[in-house]
Amino acid sequence: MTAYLLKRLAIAVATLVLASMVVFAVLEIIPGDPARLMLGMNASAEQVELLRNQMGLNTPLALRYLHWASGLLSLDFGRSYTYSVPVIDLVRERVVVSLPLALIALALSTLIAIPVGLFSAGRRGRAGDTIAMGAAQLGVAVPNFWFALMLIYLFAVWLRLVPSGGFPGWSVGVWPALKALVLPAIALALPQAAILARVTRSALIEVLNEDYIRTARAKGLPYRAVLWRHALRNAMIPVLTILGLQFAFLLAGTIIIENVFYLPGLGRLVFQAITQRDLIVVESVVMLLVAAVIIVNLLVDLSYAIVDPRLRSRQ
Amino acid sequence: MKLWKTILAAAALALATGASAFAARTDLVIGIPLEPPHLDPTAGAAAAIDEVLYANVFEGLTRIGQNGEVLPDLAESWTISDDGKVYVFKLHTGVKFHDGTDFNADDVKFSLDRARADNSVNAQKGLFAAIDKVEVVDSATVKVTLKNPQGSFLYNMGWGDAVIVAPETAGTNKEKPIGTGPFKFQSWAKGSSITLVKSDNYWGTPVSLDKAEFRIVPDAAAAVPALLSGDVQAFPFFDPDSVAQAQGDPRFKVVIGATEGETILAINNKKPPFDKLQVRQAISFALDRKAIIDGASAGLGVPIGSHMSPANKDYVDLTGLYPHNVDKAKELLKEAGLENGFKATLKLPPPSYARLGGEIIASQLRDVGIDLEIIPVEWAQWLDQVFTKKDYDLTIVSHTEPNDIDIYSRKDYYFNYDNPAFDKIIAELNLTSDEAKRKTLLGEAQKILADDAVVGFLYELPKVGVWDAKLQGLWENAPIQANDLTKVKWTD
Amino acid sequence: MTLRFDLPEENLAGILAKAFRNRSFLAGFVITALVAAVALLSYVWTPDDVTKLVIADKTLGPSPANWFGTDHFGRDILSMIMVGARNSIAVALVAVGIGMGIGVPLGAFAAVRGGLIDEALMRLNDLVFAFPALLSAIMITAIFGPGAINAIIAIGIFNIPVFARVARAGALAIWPREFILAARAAGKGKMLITLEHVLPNIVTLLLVQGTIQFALGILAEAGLSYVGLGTQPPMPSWGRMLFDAQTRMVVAPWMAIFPGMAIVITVLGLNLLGDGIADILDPRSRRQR
Amino acid sequence: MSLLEIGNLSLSIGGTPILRNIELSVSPGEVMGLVGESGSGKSMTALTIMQLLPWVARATGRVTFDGVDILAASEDQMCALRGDDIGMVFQEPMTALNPVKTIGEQVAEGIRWHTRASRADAEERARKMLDRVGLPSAQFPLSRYPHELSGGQRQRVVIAIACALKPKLLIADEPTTALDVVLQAQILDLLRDLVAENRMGLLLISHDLAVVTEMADRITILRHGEVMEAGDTARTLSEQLHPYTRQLAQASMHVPARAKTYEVGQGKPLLQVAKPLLQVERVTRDYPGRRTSLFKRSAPTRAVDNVSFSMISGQSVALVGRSGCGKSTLARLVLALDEPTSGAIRFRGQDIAGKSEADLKSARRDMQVVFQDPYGSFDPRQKVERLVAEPLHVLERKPDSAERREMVAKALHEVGLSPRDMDKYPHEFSGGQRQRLSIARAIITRPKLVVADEPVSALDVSIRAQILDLFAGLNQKLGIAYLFITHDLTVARAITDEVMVMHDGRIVERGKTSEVLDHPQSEAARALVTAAPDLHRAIARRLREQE
Repeated sequence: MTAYLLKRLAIAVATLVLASMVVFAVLEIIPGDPARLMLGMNASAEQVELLRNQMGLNTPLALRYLHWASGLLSLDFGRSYTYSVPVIDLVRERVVVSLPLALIALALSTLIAIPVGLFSAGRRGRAGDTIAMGAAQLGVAVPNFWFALMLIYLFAVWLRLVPSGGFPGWSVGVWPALKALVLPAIALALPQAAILARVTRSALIEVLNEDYIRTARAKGLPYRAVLWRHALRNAMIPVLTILGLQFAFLLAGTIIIENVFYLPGLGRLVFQAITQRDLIVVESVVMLLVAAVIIVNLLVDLSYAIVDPRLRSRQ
Repeated sequence: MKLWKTILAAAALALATGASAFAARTDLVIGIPLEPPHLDPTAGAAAAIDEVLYANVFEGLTRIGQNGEVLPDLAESWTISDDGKVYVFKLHTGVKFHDGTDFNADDVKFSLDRARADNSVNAQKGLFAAIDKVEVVDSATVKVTLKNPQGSFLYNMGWGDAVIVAPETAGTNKEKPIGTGPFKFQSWAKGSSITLVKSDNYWGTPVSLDKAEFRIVPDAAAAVPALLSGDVQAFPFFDPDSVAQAQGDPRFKVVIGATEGETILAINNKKPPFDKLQVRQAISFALDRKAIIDGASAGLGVPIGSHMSPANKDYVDLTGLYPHNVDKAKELLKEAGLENGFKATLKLPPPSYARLGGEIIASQLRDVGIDLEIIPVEWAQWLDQVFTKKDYDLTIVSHTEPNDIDIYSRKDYYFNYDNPAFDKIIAELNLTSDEAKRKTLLGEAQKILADDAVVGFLYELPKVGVWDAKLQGLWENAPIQANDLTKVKWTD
Repeated sequence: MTLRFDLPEENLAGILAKAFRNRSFLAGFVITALVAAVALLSYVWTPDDVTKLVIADKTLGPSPANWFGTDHFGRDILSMIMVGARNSIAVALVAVGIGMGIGVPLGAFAAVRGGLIDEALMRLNDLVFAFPALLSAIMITAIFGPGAINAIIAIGIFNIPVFARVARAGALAIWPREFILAARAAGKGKMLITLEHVLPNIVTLLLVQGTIQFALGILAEAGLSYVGLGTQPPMPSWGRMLFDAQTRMVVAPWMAIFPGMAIVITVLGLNLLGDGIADILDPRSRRQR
Repeated sequence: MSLLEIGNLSLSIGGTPILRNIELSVSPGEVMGLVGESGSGKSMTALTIMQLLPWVARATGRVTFDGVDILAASEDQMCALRGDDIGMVFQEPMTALNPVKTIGEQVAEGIRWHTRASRADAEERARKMLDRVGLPSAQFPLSRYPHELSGGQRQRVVIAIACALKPKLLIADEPTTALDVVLQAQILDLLRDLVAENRMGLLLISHDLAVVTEMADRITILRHGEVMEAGDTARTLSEQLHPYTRQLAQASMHVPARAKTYEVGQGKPLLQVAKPLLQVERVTRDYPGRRTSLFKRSAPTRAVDNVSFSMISGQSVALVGRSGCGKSTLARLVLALDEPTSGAIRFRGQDIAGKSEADLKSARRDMQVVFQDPYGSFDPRQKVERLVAEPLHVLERKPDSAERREMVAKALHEVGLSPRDMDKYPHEFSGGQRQRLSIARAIITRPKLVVADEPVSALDVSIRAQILDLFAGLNQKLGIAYLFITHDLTVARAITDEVMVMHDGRIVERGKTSEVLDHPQSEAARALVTAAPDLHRAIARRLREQE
């Protein structure tokens, strides 16, 4: 168990280090000079050069990487070129939108998907299954931004139940803030729920064909009890894998969804920072998202070990 | 059980807030496209700062009205010495900053001295360049001595960069602005909105609104549903392309005003084949301005024939010089030896006038045999590639600075245009103060640019405001980038 | 997610006969073929010229002349969708090609070599997987400039580890089989065995993954074009059409509805096709019949 | 009064008839053997009794258990019966247990479900039951997970689950097929004891006539979903009235005729034979241990330990041993599919250990292989012609396509298949035919040695007899030497000249087949011989008991 976890941890750390190098390297070759951008159309070459020096853009690449990477470790991400505030402050402001959004979406998709998957697996090949899986097929096929657009016009413009976009901040109260996240969370969650429901169903069907399910049935357990006590836990591994992948997908999905709903989240921050060539912000946020993905995958690996004793006892 | 109670209570609250909309409203949500980097108008050039704070939170000695006129503000009145060098401002008394401290002549001296100091971070230090010294006569009187007379001094003092701040709070205005205006700053949800509330101790006419929220709505795609759903009640700067969504809807008022934005198809004059006059003229003939305005600006916007706003008193109508004429354009290309057409690139910055206009122009130029590859660029790349490195063939951009015809005489400007005759006129213009003479010179300058077809002159960018039909008092024109809410109220 | 599969015990004719009894496959095949046919048709005929802008005809509703209405430049939306289909298909197809072309040899190689090389390749895979694909695609296209080519590369890069994983898992399932031992006993080298026995046996598996990635590619291209980083005008693209539509939902909802439906139907068709293939190959579903 | 009465039972699944007019009964304390070859419907009969058939199955007729009409019983009634009054043991112990639950939970679960006992009480009973099936608490606490147990131990857990509530009827569906003979004997003993202790009825399902004969009081022989013959075990098998019964019994005891045998003189050590075909000298194969931390590995596992032997041309040698004794590893080493950690392997005097494929070409030409699984040993994507021709790859001169077809046709003919089969795919053949294909592939290069790894253990008895005849015939005709790897002593007896007994990686005994099997010297060999079911012996014993 410890060996397994240590190995996963080592891999995670190595991936993180490699990822930071890739991010840094890719972003340093971006065309477009951040100093020129900050100073605007009328600045002279000398002024630009001066700012480049101030921003440390003229020091060697390797040094800058080391400086940046060591900063990351102490949560010092540097200062944003465009906002001229510490990046960590920006991140702190934005993460309170993105993280709840991703979590709500994840919870929503899980809450929809698992029961649907259970329902369908139990009625394999019958009408209920066909309808549920048909709906799931449709859900997988719908682009989330288009779906978001439809949601906005239906629920915000026409029915006026929820705001069409924007985020009032948690300070105005939990309810208005949640209200602002309802549509984005649905737009993010439904396509994911469709995928998850399909995976849950096929994982369950696979497990239900296993010999030990027959053993459990031969014990006299009714079908329901077998499903809940024996099948579900064994089916968790593929489901957990997909959940882990979906977290990455949700984080990325928020980029477009946050733009559609103009939510001030990390996705929007990074999108704007890319267009404004605010390298420090892009590097930091991308690293943060990558780190989140890696950590979630580590957690998934860990949960495998919790679900599956075979991994636990592996020496 | 408890949970249900909470949910019910929350739902009831939501209904209550919804219901209150039927009473006379005193709150307003205004959409602005960009978030200000900070909230100190004396320390940044970003228009978004003034859009939120000017006249609402901060006030200057003078202010600029919605038609561009200079009005008294914190200065109740003023006298100007005969030589035009000494201005004595009589200040309002009983004025308090939002933090409760009194406003007096010392604050004026502090603000002006701070703005013109060597280490000043003021984005428009030029406004204060003429000031020689600022003296406090008494607590309600300030004397400003200029180095030399300056006709625009009172106008300059009306800029957002010249607002009066208190010495105690000047350092923290970026995060928590403290001014003398009718609204005081309440909160800033970063990336989302800035909220102002009515200031109780305002010295002047009290405003009708209790609360004003400036919500950052970054693009038209978000602005349209925000407007239609009633989330945001006013967009003083609405994307013209989307205006059809609100036009004809009785709930909304659409106000078309003028800007100083000449929208042009900029041409790299040194890059072959654009160095040939015939080619540039052919492009001008190929352009169908009406289609461009209809397609990219919802039919709003006045065609132009040179680099001057039709609203300008010195404007000369040259739009007849290059009517839409495909045959003529083809003929000119043939003359230039390009009867088989050629390929070029068209770099487009993000605004919809450029992106939509670019598609239309590409289609129109294709009709005369010029095959354009459209390359969308972000502003950063545009500044880098087009503006700085002049690595482009064609681009579309709106030059929004007023009276900026002189850019064509700048050496090394991105048009790569070099005409000594034109430079001479501009040089002469700079030395001329006689109105009539200036008008003649400006007319000549416009004529030369049109004749040379330096760029493809398209149209004057409209200022489109859309707001709730029950809302009154918002500015219809935009002499400066500001959202003056002092006269805004809801009617029923 | 690795697909569980078994080797089909039939030849091609048997598989085909089975395929056309499978509802998923049949529906998917018909839809996909239809989309492909429409895309091909657009090369020789469209109801209207999509390169010609007639501003005067802008945002006309659906009518006998323009079945799906016109867009903000007066172009026929049906024609735009037809031409857009070939763009979507081309982008997704090439991106899948990149993913397969690089990923499958890598995965097969990792399975053959095992040990450190396998470990290194799989860790490299992990690295790519750690980057949210869409975010990275946005970064790549934003850095190197928007456009179909960069979109293809950005989508393609993230297909590589997917195919590498599937190919490796498939190959690892094939290698312990006795017929591989038999081939080795017959003196065949690992390269030859990979080519003769391993790849032909995971082809169907790759095909299933291919349809999935194809569908995802179409969605990704639409997403990138929607944020303005994918296919550039004047080439029509479904995502781009949705981008143009979103500010005109009130006056021209058809601009959003029809391209959106086109995406949904195409992706649905591909997914059904993939499901159908997987069904046919799944020994359990066969046992049921 | 019978415990279980099946009358006129017919079953169809999705319209395909599976069972026809089955008649069967089991009385308390009685062992009923249900015998048949694959596809005869044995397992379906068991699942019908348990009502665990897929929902598309339709059963008609009469199944009465302890007065309950099973076919008409509701799912709730069945749940009450299953695990409480009827227990069931399955064939595959490796997959029959839920991998994520402890053995304690899995045994106690049924107890708690049926008796509503408290967790502690149920665990107490589970503990006792596990003790009873031979898993004492010291070594096998309730908190063990299935993957921590061996196959035999897991089968004991499955039996504990099935017998935890002392059911009236136990159904055991091929309970020992996946185990080696020694474990098989232990599990059969356990079942026999449990039946006797609790006066349970046992329905024992098996393809192995010898196993059933040793265990069952009465026997029912099934073929293609129909009962061929039923009756007292000893009488049925000794009289062999029904032709199918006779066929089965004879196939089970079949010994192919072999005129020539290749024996080394009595007492002459095998190693010292002149001009041996194959020489294995002091060969050891270690597998690296599992990594325990980043830097440490556990001690390596020694699969083959200092093994030496040799074979001469035309000789047929059996390598027997329990599962996991290292015999398959040794086979792979001989085939140069794996490299020894130390030691030397010489084939026709040429060293083949650790050589490159190119250097091995000539050796490969003379050395071929036949695998156990007739289904897994062919690439389903290729036609017979290519598959059978695959070893031609190592020929010095590659035959052209006409020559190739000629050679394949000849090989097919030699194994009793038609040259027309060349253009078929492997799935178009039955299991026995595929094993013929396998042999055709092995002999196409006219090898001197064929290594056969359990070549008949996946086949039904009648097919097995035919394949053994084929092997024997080819040995006589072509003079091919065989290294037969098997756990089945009847196979060894039937076809080999000499036997090597392998245990824990070592060869512990070798000698003439009949001598080793009749008078085993080593403990390992003795265990194998005593545990191996033998139809002759079993019938004899039954008859004795009845007298």
